Amino acid sequence: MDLLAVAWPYWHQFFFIIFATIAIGFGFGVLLSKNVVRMAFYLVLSLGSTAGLFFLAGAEFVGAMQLMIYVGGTLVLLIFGVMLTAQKDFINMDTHTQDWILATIVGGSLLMVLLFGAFGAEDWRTPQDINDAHVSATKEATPLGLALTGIRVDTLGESTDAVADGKSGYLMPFIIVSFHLLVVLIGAAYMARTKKLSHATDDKSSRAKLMLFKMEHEEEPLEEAKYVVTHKGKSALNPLDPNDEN
Amino acid sequence: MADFINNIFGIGDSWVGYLIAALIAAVLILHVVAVGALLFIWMERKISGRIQDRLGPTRVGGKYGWLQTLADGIKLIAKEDITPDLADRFLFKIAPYVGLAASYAAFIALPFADGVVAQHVNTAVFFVLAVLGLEVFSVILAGYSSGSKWSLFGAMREAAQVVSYEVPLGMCVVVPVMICGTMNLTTIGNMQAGLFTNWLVFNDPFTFLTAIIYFTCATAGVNRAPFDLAEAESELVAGFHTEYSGLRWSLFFMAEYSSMFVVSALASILFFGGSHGPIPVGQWIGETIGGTWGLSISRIIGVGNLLLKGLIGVTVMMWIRWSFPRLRIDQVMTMCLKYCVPLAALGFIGATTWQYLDLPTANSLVGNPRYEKHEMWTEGVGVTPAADAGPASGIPDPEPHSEDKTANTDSVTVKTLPVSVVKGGER
Amino acid sequence: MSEIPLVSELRAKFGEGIIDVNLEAIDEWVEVNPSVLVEVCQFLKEAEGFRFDMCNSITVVDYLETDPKKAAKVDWEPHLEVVYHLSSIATKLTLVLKVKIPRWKNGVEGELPTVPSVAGVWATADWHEREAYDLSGVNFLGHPHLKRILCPDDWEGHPLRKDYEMPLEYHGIRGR
Amino acid sequence: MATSKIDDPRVIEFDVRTDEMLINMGPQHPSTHGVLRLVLRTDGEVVSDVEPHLGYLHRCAEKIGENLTARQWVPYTDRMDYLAAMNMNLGWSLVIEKLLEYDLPERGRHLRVIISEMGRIASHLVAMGTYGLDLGSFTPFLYGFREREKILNLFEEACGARLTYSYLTPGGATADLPVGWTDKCRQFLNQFKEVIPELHTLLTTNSIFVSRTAGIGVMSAKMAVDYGCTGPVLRGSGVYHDLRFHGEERYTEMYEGYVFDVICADPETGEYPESNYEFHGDSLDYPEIPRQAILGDCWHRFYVRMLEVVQSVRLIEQAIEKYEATSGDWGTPIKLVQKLPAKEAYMETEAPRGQMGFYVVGNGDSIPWRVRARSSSFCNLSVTAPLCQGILLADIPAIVGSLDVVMGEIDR
Repeated sequence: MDLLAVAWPYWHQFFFIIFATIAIGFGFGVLLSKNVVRMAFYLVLSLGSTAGLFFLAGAEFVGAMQLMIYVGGTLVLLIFGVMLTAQKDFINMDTHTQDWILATIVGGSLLMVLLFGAFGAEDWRTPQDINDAHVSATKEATPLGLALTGIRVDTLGESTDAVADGKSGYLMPFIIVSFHLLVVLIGAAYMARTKKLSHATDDKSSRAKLMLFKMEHEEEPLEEAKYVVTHKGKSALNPLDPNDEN
Repeated sequence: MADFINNIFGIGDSWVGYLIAALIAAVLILHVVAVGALLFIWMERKISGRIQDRLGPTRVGGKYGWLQTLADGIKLIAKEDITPDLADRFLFKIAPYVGLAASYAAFIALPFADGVVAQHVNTAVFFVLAVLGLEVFSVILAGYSSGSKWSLFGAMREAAQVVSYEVPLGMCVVVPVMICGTMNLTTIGNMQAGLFTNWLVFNDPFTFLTAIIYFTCATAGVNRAPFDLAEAESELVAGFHTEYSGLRWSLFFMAEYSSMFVVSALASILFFGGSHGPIPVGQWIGETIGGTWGLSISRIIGVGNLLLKGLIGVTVMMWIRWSFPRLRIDQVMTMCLKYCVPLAALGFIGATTWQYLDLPTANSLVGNPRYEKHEMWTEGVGVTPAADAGPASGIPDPEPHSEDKTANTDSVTVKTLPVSVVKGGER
Repeated sequence: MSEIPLVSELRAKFGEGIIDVNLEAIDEWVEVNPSVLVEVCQFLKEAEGFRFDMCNSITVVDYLETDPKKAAKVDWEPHLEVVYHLSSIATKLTLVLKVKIPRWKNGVEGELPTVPSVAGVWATADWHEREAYDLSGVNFLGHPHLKRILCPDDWEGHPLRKDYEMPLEYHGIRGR
Repeated sequence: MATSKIDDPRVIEFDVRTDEMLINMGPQHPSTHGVLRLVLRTDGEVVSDVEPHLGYLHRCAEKIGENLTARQWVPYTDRMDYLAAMNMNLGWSLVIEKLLEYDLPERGRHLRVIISEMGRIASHLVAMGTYGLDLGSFTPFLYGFREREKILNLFEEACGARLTYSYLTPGGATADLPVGWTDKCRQFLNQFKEVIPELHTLLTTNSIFVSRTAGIGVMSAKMAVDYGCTGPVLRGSGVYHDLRFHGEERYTEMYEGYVFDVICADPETGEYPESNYEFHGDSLDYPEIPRQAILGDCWHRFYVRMLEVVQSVRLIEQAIEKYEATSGDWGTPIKLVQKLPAKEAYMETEAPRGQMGFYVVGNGDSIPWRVRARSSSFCNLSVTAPLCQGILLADIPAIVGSLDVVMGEIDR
């Protein structure tokens, strides 16, 4: 039951508007809200709705990717960081008026560039034929996978030599990106390792104190390992009669 | 479904049909979640009772205490929902719904039988994993917004654990996807039709190892059994949901039970043959009766199979919970990074080489080759499987772009690629 | 009576620091002068044949007869006794040390009597002395952090003193 | 202790220091046994400082002891270590008998061995159950309590009470064991011997339990003795000291002629005395010690308790035979207003949690002048501060659980 099969002409637009309003609305929410954690949560909602937009456009793989990478990965760590630091006085962030003015100028100019660019492409201006098949086309991820591993399925027609030996796809960028991520991972691990302490004298940091405590209390083993039972529970002051075998 | 409804009401191709179809799917999934939670709470009490040499609930509703969960539900509804004054009110109220929404959304792409799926998502595995990753939000928000030190501790541990367990979980899921060549759960399920030797878990020793690692990481990802750090009563009172009470508290548990079911259903689809029983009864009935009746009966048996396997998975999780003490947070982390990730990697490498060298699998030992044509008994019937136009047998026609751009699209026919280039695609 | 090795050693080492040795009591005890207590304990812990390395318990007994009738018949005048029960893991011997101190420091009511603390010798004495201070009101000099252990920190008076009056109320809770 | 200047590579410093948190664990925390409050200074997940706060259950039983006669104070000793009330009564009765130089008939002594060893088994079962609870597994608790219920039923037959018995009073016991009690006791012991291996598989050799307890809270023998720890906590660190062997004359004569061994690992070799349980023909062998367990850690303390249960079973079997051989007076209790001599006596007995000492100063009439109870958990708990330095938050219940403290006994 392909729910998105267009029967009612405005079905597509209806969902598009919902997702768009959520994304933009909570985007503004992030800007205007004072409470840091609220901001982070609004960011989650707005990025989640952009994932919805991707699904709406039929790009399920990219939609799931957005959900997993942005919302599941980055924002978890963002909220993690915010949650740890948002104690007592760091919780509200109120921006001064001149920051607002500066932000609107920069933001507005970027928005203008974006709008002109978007409306410049004549492809997007012509009203799309609602029954265009591209919406209900097979949402298949296999061609995407093949392209990533070097075989461009959609340009199979022009049989240049590149296609013949399978180099027309995006294999090269794919490898570069994965190496890039690997390097970033190792760098992060390196930075987060615990560093050596140069001195440990009266530094009140708890970890130094406890390590110090441990080192001073190196226990030396009790001298007599084996205990010889001499006087079974006798009081030391008891006059020891010689024949008392214990 | 939608056309079926439209034909009945004779209102032609109007949006009403689609709306009703969507509602039916949503309500069906809601039933799986709600009735599932209802059943699991009762099961948890009975199983823990049996393990601890006692009876479990016997008074409420008859000898076996059937209505115990109902009694719990009424108690929870009647209880007052307290919001601590230090709490961040909005986030405090939102947190349980985020959790439930996340684990509920995972059901959309979960195929209960061959065609029985709410929304046919081609990259279903990836979608389910992505959505399950969202569930950690509810715990973090709950932990932070209830304002108390203890829940903050619980939330931090929880976040660290779930984020780190997504890595091995993802790696384990890649193995069946690689073997079946597609992320579409229905296709993966259908590839394991036939005798149980065709199940992916018996495909080769490495997938067997991956199945075990998957199940461990899934238990950790869902916060159950030895990994339930977040609500480790002995250290942090009750972890992130200390301050919750009443219905809001029960929503957390509903979310936990439903994601437990999702994870074990996913395990059964990826490794244990999805909606196909050990002996292909559904398929035989489908063939003998044939026609739409045969199809629907085999689908019902398929749904039954999957629900049963999910149930078995949940029971194993409960069984583990009541017989093992809890791991410390650093042991959980070392377990993830030092044991699960390397083993998952080993499973992946092993499965790939096994696949590449085309070594014998359990199925081939038994003699019937894998991937005999599935769904052959549906074609004769003229019912196109729900928008599943992409059988893995060949490369589909490239999408025709909008008419005015490339005039010659319809002339492009299915190109059979040089076999050497597309070995994987053949499967 | 034959000279008991431990007593002779103690007498040799501390002279009149050892005030009295009572052998007739059920548990024979040695009375020590408070000024020399810590050295005696240190010596007992390291003495070759004895090695009292476990201090079982520190008790304070308040000798004060409150009602005048009985007070006349009693042969001791009011004082506090700090009793140390020691035992040794190595030689399985037990010993009782006693220290007699006045009930109040130089006779001033409310001024706690002082005894040098043996927390340095045995670590377990730390908590025992805190309890003795808390319940019987004896100030242990040199104790790492002497504060109440069983009663609330702002509690006045020391319950195990014979002349202790239960307070009328504590933070609004009626005492009597 | 003055901190000297050290630049030692092993000292690691987090430069990203989260601010330290002061957290209260207790007094109503589910994992602390009773009303113990631990104030923790934590740096993220690592605990840098622990300070126990006591006194939430303080009833000043010692002050009450100065207004009651010796037999009237027996119910107060029950309320000290309420999980092993029988052993508390035993301690108090022995001290009074020492003060009065009152000797017990043969039958009374064997009766006391049976009852105190049964109390030890019941107490160790609770210790095992609650330790499982601390580490998160619920099932051992119920297995332990199923067995403990059977012991409590036997105690109920003997003295009518299930928790605070006041059964062993100075001078003997309030009543003799009912007819047929010893056969029921034998039945219980026989089926209990099959349960012990079950309890071992549930916890002692459970891999997660071992990884949670082995090598945690290691306490050297010197530290244990210095902090006055006694009982399984002391023997867990390899110190060969059990009052039933090395105690006072009056206490060890109760165990005259019994065959049992002290559960304590030999400090060099680290092995425990093997079970050689052929005394009755069945082989109750002990599970072997895991690799990562260090002498003196939580696992060993737990292991010592579990093995002591086996020794107690052996003791009870011998005691029943000896008890049935004797007949006649089982030790009628002393008069209610028995005059106490103007002397003093101090006596320690081996209670399940450690050495429970009682000190009595008489002054001629029936009400003692001063009564003092030296509690074993009080000293065992004092070890938590040094032990819990620099460990993870989740290890605190593991360490406090392994010390098996009871607040009633600590706060008195």
